[in-house]
Amino acid sequence: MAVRVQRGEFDVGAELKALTKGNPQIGGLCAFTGLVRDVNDGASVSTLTLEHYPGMTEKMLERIEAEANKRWDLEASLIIHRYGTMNPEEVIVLTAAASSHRGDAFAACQFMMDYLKTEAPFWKVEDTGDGTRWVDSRDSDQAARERWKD
Amino acid sequence: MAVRVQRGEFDVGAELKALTKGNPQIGGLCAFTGLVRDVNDGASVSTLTLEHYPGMTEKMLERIEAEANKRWDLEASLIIHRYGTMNPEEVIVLTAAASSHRGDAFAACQFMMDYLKTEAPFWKVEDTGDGTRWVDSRDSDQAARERWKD
Amino acid sequence: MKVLYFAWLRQRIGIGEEAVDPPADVTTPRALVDWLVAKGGGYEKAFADTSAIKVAINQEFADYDAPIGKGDEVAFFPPVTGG
Amino acid sequence: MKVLYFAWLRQRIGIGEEAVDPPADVTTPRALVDWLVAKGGGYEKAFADTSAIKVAINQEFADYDAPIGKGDEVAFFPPVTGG
Repeated sequence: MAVRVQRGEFDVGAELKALTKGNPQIGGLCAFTGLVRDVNDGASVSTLTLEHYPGMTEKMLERIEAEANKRWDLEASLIIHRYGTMNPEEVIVLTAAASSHRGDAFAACQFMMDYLKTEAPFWKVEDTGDGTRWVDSRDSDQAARERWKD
Repeated sequence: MAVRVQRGEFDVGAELKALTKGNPQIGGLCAFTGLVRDVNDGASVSTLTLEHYPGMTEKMLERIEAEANKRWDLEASLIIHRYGTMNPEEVIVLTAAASSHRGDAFAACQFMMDYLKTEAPFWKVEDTGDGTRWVDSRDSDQAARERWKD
Repeated sequence: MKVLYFAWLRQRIGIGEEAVDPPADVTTPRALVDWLVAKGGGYEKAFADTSAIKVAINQEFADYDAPIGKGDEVAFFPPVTGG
Repeated sequence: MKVLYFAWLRQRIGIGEEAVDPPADVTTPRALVDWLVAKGGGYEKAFADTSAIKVAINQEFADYDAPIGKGDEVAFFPPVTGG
């Protein structure tokens, strides 16, 4: 289990390799990466900046990862989330879950993303051609989180 | 869209990077890798060998990938499946799906794995301490595939 | 009491963080908002619609009627949009 | 007609592929299996329980009563276990 909040870019392939290395119990690894798009809600985006709440961010991400490990039988898990200013195609976030069987890996990885989207204190501001605008939260993200409620 | 069936190892990170590169419409990438475990059904596994049906394998994988692209709005997809003899911790298979939003990426990636598990003509034989044994198919894999039926 | 503002709240108020010393009857985030808004300016504009603003007390999501006191860290921010 | 065997079928029969020329009344995989089993040996052992054996005709999954002919490629194998 590991959570990292950082400004700099990271190497997704190297992170995934390190996550599974030395654990031959792992049969499946599910990894999700979120990337900066150059168009959002119809406007072109030149850069995206993520603001966050230092302290609370780490606490919430650790709690989300711990909850995923409680709900599913995981061999390894990882959340890395960046803040600061990024260009289109850059990686914003990585969630990864490894398990002996694939069902747990898929569910845990998606669970972590869905929770992170509604509970980790990050806020996106887009620089479009016409200045900056704060990204609105989506009802679909709230709905995605709700389906994991027991 | 791309499907590859090969004997040699491949670099998961490099494959994922190449898959999203140059497409700033991609907001999310879901990737699953299946790895060789050193224990299966209680027996230790020293090597795993995958036999396949050349020709039919490629055809089935291409069909599964095409069906995923029909069902979900994907920007990119990839299936790589190895055959031959592998050691624990080696990557057997990679399925990846990229989309503007994460829901499609997760669903398509899992769909491709679930279909591949029941429809791509590969067979695993394990070398345990006591000789070789063919891996039995799992009812759980059949069930995982069934839930995608419309 | 330490108060934090994020995203467009921070922009409207003009600061991200401040130490405040409200009167003794400010015992909830709701009362804190009312006290801040009474100062006018950016606060009034920022807190015009609190239904769109989340509260955290000591880095935990909380309700507007939860208890707060002198040593607490209270944060106001719009719904999160990371990931 | 080209016939292929995979996994433990291949091992029990002892070959992975063969060209066969069955009589004209062998028009389905079921009849092909019966004709092969009549040869005895590995075939009999391999096809002891066809409920556990899948058929593909020209690289498509098929039923045991699907039509087959001279130019076809017929494959027999256990349920797949890749991934």
